[in-house]
Amino acid sequence: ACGSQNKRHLARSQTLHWVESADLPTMDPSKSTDVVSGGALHNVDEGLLRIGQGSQLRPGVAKTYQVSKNGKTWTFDLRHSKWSNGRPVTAADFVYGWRRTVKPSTASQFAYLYDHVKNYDAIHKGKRAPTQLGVKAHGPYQLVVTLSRPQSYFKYLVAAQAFLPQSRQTVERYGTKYATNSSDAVYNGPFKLTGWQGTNDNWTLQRNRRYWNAKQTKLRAVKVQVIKNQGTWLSQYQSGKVDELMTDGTQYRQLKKSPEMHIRNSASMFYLEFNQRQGFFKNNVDARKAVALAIDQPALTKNILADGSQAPKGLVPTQLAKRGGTDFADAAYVKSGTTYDLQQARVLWKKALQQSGRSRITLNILADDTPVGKKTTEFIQSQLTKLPGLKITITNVPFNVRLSRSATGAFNMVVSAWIADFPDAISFSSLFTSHNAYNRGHWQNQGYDTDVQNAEGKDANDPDARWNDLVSAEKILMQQQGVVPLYQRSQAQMLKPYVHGVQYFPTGAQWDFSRAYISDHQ
Amino acid sequence: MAKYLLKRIFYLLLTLFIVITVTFFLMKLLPGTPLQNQQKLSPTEQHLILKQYGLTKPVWQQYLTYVAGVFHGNFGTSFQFSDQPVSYLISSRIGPSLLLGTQAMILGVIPGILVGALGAIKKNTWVDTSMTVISILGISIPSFVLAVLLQYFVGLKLQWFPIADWGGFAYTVLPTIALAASPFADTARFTRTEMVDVLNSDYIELARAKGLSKWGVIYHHALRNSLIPVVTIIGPLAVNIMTGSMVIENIFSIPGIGEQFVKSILTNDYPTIMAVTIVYSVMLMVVLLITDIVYGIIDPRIRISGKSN
Amino acid sequence: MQSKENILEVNHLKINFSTYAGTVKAIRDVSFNLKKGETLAIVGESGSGKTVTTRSIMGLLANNAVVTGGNVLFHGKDVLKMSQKELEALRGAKIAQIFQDPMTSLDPTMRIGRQIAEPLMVHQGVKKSKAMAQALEMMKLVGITDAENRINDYPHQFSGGMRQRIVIAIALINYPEILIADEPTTALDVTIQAQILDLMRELQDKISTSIIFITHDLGVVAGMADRVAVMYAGKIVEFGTVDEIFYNPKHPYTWGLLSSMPTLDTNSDELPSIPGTPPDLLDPPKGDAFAPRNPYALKIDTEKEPPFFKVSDTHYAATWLLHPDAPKVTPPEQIIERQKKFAKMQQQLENKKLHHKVEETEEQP
Amino acid sequence: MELDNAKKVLEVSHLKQYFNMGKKDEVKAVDDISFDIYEGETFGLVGESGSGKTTAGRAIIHLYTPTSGSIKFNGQEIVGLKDHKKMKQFRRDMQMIFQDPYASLNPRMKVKDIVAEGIDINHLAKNDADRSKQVADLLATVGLNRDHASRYPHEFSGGQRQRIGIARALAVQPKFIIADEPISALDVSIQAQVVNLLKKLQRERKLTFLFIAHDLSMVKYISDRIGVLHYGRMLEVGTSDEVYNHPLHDYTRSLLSAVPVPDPEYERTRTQIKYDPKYEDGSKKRELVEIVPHHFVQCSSDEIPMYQERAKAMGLSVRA
Amino acid sequence: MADEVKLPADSFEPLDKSKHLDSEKIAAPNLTFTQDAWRRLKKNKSAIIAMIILVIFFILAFGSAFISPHNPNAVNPQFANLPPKWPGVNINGVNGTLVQAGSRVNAYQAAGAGAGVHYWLGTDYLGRDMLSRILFGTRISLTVAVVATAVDLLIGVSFGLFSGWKGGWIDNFMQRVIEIIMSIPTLVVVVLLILILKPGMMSITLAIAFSSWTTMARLIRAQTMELKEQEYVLAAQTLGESSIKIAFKHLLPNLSSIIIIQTMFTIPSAIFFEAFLSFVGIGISAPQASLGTLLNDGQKNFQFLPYQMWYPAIVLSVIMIAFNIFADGLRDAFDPQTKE
Ligand SMILES: Nc1ncnc2c1ncn2[C@@H]1O[C@H](COP(=O)(O)OP(=O)(O)OP(=O)(O)O)[C@@H](O)[C@H]1O
Ligand SMILES: Nc1ncnc2c1ncn2[C@@H]1O[C@H](COP(=O)(O)OP(=O)(O)OP(=O)(O)O)[C@@H](O)[C@H]1O
Ligand SMILES: [Mg+2]
Ligand SMILES: [Mg+2]
Repeated sequence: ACGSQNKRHLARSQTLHWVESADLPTMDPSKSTDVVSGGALHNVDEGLLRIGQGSQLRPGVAKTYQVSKNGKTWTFDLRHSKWSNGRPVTAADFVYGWRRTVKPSTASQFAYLYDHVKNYDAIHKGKRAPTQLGVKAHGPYQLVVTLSRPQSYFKYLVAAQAFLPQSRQTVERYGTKYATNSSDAVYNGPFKLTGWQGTNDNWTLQRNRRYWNAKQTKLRAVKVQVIKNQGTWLSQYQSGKVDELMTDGTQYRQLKKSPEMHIRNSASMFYLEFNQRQGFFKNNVDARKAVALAIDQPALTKNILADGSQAPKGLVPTQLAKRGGTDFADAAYVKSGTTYDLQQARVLWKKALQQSGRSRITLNILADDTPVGKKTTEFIQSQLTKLPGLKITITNVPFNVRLSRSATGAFNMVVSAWIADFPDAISFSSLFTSHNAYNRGHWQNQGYDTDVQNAEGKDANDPDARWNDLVSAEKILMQQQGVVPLYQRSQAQMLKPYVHGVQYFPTGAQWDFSRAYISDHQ
Repeated sequence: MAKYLLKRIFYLLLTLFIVITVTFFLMKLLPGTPLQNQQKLSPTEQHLILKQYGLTKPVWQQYLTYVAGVFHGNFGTSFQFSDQPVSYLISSRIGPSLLLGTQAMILGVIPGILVGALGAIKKNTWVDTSMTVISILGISIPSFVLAVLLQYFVGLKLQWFPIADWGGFAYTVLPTIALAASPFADTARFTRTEMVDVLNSDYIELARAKGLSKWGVIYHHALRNSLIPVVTIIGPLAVNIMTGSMVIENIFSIPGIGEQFVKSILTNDYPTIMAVTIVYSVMLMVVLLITDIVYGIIDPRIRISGKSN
Repeated sequence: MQSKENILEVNHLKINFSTYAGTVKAIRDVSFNLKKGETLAIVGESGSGKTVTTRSIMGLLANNAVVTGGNVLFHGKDVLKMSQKELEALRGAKIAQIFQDPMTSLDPTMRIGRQIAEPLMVHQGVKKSKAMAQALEMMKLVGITDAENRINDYPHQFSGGMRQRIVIAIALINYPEILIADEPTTALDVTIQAQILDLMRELQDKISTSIIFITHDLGVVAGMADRVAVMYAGKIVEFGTVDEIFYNPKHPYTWGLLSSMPTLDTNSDELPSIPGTPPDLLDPPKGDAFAPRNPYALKIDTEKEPPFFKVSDTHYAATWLLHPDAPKVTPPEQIIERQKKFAKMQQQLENKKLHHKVEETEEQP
Repeated sequence: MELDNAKKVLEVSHLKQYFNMGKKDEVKAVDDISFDIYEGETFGLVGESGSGKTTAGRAIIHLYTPTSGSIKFNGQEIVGLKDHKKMKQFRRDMQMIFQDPYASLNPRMKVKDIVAEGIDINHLAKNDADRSKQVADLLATVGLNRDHASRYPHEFSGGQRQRIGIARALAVQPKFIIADEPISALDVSIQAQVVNLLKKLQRERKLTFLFIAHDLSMVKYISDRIGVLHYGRMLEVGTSDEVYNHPLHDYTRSLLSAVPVPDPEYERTRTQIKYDPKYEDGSKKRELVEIVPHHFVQCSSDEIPMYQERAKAMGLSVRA
Repeated sequence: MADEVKLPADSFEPLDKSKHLDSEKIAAPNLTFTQDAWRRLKKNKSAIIAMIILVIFFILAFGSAFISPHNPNAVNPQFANLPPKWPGVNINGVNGTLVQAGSRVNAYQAAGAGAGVHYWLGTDYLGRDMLSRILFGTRISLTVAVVATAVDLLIGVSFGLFSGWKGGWIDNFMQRVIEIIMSIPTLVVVVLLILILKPGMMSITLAIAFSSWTTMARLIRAQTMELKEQEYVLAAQTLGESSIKIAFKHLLPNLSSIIIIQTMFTIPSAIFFEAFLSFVGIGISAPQASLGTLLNDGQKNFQFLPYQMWYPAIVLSVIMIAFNIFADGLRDAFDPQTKE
């Protein structure tokens, strides 16, 4: 129903009641790391470009842009637009915002997205001043970005929160209070934030009349409310207090036939990493393969999670990248990487045990302590227990504990997840190069490293070669079973039939309300 | 009395100091930092972030800073809400919790007393039995189960009160009921026991011998005497309510401090955990102190000597 | 004697308590009467039914009590059949009570002035200020020094003796016709006991109330009572005037009681004692309940309960020893002494009678 | 008894027992008392409630550590006694009988174990059979039979329980027994049983008694000598006949005049003597002074003549 | 008044002394204190019913280790979230049907379960048998509670006993310690402990024990203070009994009723606390289940799969009620003051 062309009568009240399941921690674009603030920022601010339905890019503050031949110089022409306080949005705001983000003292946790921008590494390491960042304002309405290496997907990055413009005047005026509540900030997007005192659990996205395209915004307000209990959310949805519901597995089963149900495929992948720094899985491809074959991904997604999530084809999710009508996941599909074959798994496992010279082993799976995390581990535990001589224990911990344990290698197997920062396979492929910090298992493969290196370097400006590099890398990863993809996350969303035009996109910040409206339903 | 009060406040501060010290060092034992994405941060940046949170100094220095801060109402910065002082987080969220707690206390204690007293007066009749059953049910059903039932039947099916969220008084009704169940049951049971004892005492006998009517005896003599000890369980009840409120706030989407505590536990947000711990301890200690003082005021036997035990 | 009316008559009272263990036959046929202005003492050991008897007079029996027979007539009206309302009007107004333990019988949370004034306010609808004034009077009357300042104190601020005075003040504030004193001095020291007893005698003279005085201290009885009823195992076994009981006891139990108490002059090597323990009222023995402990027991004692035998107009005892067919027994030495004294007293009395023709009414012992 | 030649078993001098020392609620429960007890006698201690009788008894048997003073038992100083062996012997030689027959027996122990407690502690039984025999003998001594040994205390009446308590004390063959109001909680009809038993035991076993009571007639009956305690001080000490028939101290007189006697005629004429505690007001230093031979009164030096006058008035021969 | 009836001739013979003077004889049967309490307890019908229920639960929960209908941890993805089905009974609620999107469907058919497949209390989100899980969860909950209570007993009793017996400044100090511990909200203590000890049975058990021992210690101390003034304790002292022996011979047996009663109250609150921790997300970790985790899982889907909350809730509540009633009964039974 969303994005439907057929315009219905508008309802008198254009207020959308939205729900978040976590608090809004900050509105500072340099500091936002979570989906809630990402979503809010995406709607109240606007970068050079906007990302929309189907990961399509739309013009944002930039009317147009040009990329130099070598792919290293990007020139953006900005439109005349205003901040919500009436001041103009200029190229200087971008320069200021970007420098602020990369400045080590800001300690932005997403500054790494700037890694292709000139001088980022030096600034990041504190060796150069942030003013040396490869971004310049040519007059108030032209922005020139210099990259150190070509980056075909840079266009997607500039739509992310970390690249939003920031008004120096505002930032300096509010100091440490900047963006810690809705009034100590300034907005240039379709909405502006109101009613957020910094810690409360509801806030409103109010239509921003000063937005350059305010005519297009139909909603007067999006009232966002935090509901942390799934049952409560369902009741609130049923009683019409809120207009959307992200179902969990059980709710999805019950409601999947409803016309209000929408599946939101996100570009995220959950996968099992093996600790290959030392110990059992190091150089033991049979062991890794056995584990992969023993896990029945379709059963996991269909019967256990049952929330619309899909069985994976490989590490890179489907519908993230396409070339010539072929989905990357299909192009790089390796059957053995994700199928279920217990027979074969047992055979391989015995071999693996032999190789390591033992007859039985106890291994631990580390995962998040979320409901889905627990379900997943419980399921995998029950599946792997069928391998001879294997005992599985599980540890569910809070998110950041999981992260720090993963980083230090304190695990046997860990359920990790990655959501694409931008719609390109590289967002995933780069993860498992030998020295990537996210390669927690320290899986290493020469061929893989070379392929990814080529894609980022020598073939960066050659789309076909780059595509092939990445497909090849993915195949190596699956053949070697560097990781075991578990499921591709989807969310099943119930949306009231009178809500239209809410745009969803599978990467980064997920929702855009700028085109949404409420139809008459009384 | 003043001396007693001073002594109590001294103990309160001492306790608080111990609580702060113990929680502080316990927290230091735990993994977890404000870093959300440390893999992609350079060591400089990591250091900077840690520095912002004051985590780069030696532990004893951190401790001194923390203690000094606490006595100035500064609990550091939340890991979850960037740049948000924990003191603000707590002050902005304590309101709903206190309101709910107070309402639940009133709704639990007053009917609890009435029901308990009635049970004692009608001892060993069907009234007593049904009172006992109700109060035992009250302590036997977890508050979250009760909350879910209330939400479903009263909120969704009957639509008498809002299911969740925080607004006017109507929004507080269901959470208050869910929260009040266990203090209600506790008070009822406690009052009943006390009242039964009192009703068996010699002075009640004398009151009856004076010719007071049954209700006269209860009103003038039994009630007051059996209620005085009830004051002493207010402290434990307050604890019950604090505990319950975490769950209730989560289920009813109430922006309270208990819910925040749970969140901070699950996310290892140590500054918040510590601050809420301290706030809870202070609240409990103050409640205990007040009940002791009130007890002293309303019980003439204690009033004179000015000591509570 | 006949000229004085009975304000209270207890006739063949029988009270059981139903308990888990069975039926406790606490009162097994008790009869006595109370005349205006006199003091009747009820003595007997613990559990003999003294308290239950008085509670039945107040209509304050426990829930598990069952009156299986008899009546309690107050001015001819049966207290046991009264409605709650009537009983409430009676209690604290016509019949008042003093309890044994002064430490626990005052409401710890109510000022004593108010506690004393309460019966006034309840029964006579007196306004509070007036009632308090009267309470103050009463406090002075019972000998509380500095009453003006102490009227607003709480019970715990008083000593045991003072509290007992307060309890007495409460009982007397409505000038009751009957004052029931259930062991009012057992918890007190002898010196304070003496003061309280003096006070009671004094007050009785002033307001001429009748007193039922319960105790197990025969010394106290000797000083307080006009008439005495001796209870054993839920029955009255002997009653008579104080002189008759003390100087001419007929029941072996009374003998035992009297002779087992040393006086300041007792010098014998061994005290005569009553052997054994009191019977279990759950299952009272057949016949005379005292028989198992009675050195003078007869065969019939184990078969049949003894009826009352008349000793004099005012003196009755329930023992088979008084049956004409019974063998003559020698009572303990001390009793013989007492009886000698009694004979002497009788003698003196006779002599007096002969000398002055005293009117009968003055003869009240 | 010829007191001058009798052996002193217990010598208490300047015994003080304070509670909550240094606090607001300090109690001088026993405040400088001195007296001796001779072998084979019964020393009665009387006084009103709270006068410190129990405290004195417990201090003597070393349940409390005295604040100051000296307690000599058979010439052995007990206060501050560290010698384990001597202490053990002391614990055997001196025993106590308690006031409350309901509180003095452990409700969870069988009678035989209660009685045998002392036997076990001091290893007085050779074997189980010997232990059972000793218990049976002790029970027989106090008039109970061996069937009672396997019962629990709650099945007994007050008098029986008190006798079990006596049996327990006797088990270690003590020489000296402190009886703290052993009969005041008993029914009148039972009291005589216990008193007779105590007297019998004293005769048979040559025991010395410290008999504490507030029932003056009973104390008089059972004691050879009597001490009158008031506000933690000893006011008068003398043979019981002396103290009862010729009380010298006003307090003693008042106390005696208050005792009710089961004799109506006597009661009708009895008048109570009011007591004015001016002789204890603490303004002067008072000590026990022997006014009449073996009859002491607490007084200051300037009060001595007055008491001597009193004694003379009663026809007593005053000690020079 | 005199009797008119003719009496037998030998009526007035004096009674043989030896025959009637044996009044020291005790007629009542030999009852120990415990027997007496048990006798009183037996009279209290509801307490006995509660006790029987508890025994049944204990047997079921601990016996289920051997005779459980299914393996409580066996995952069966195909049969996830099946409602209860009783063979041969066709009543909504127990016939394997569910209301889905407004219409009643046969969930077993939909899941492709054969005719022989029936789960008495349905299955959970992983297709695990609810009945087995509830039995298993009850076992864990009871174990946590009982062990926690035992630990709490050990600390609480020894602390209270020592403090009360020693008195003086030692007692004063120990009381201050308790006061300080009591003014820290137990929940906070528990949470901190669990965070540090890592969630798991051990730490939950310890944490719960740690949170409740103060109550026990205070009760025991108060009672010890009272007992040590009891004359039988003084008697033991005058006989020269050592403190340790006095504690074991005289104090503990007389504290036993308080200890038992307090235990009976501590166990349910420990069960409750564990449930609460599970709700908050720091309870027993999978695949182990406790009543708390089952309830927490159940409450999320109460609307659609009410049975997943109802059954654990009923079991929990019944256990709680039974413990409470039983404890009340015990208290009355152990209290000799209780009016018969
Ligand atoms: N409510 C009751 N339920 C059961 N038995 C009772 C009740 N009240 C009294 N009794 C029994 O009735 C008998 C008489 O008791 P009562 O209190 O009259 O004795 P008493 O002579 O006053 O003794 P005391 O000198 O101890 O006060 C006792 O055996 C007692 O146990
Ligand atoms: N352990 C204690 N702590 C504080 N005060 C005490 C203690 N024991 C006794 N006292 C106080 O000491 C005083 C003397 O008490 P004690 O028990 O010796 O009196 P008593 O003569 O035995 O009285 P009674 O006749 O009531 O038994 C009383 O005022 C009492 O309150
Ligand atoms: Mg009585
Ligand atoms: Mg004493």
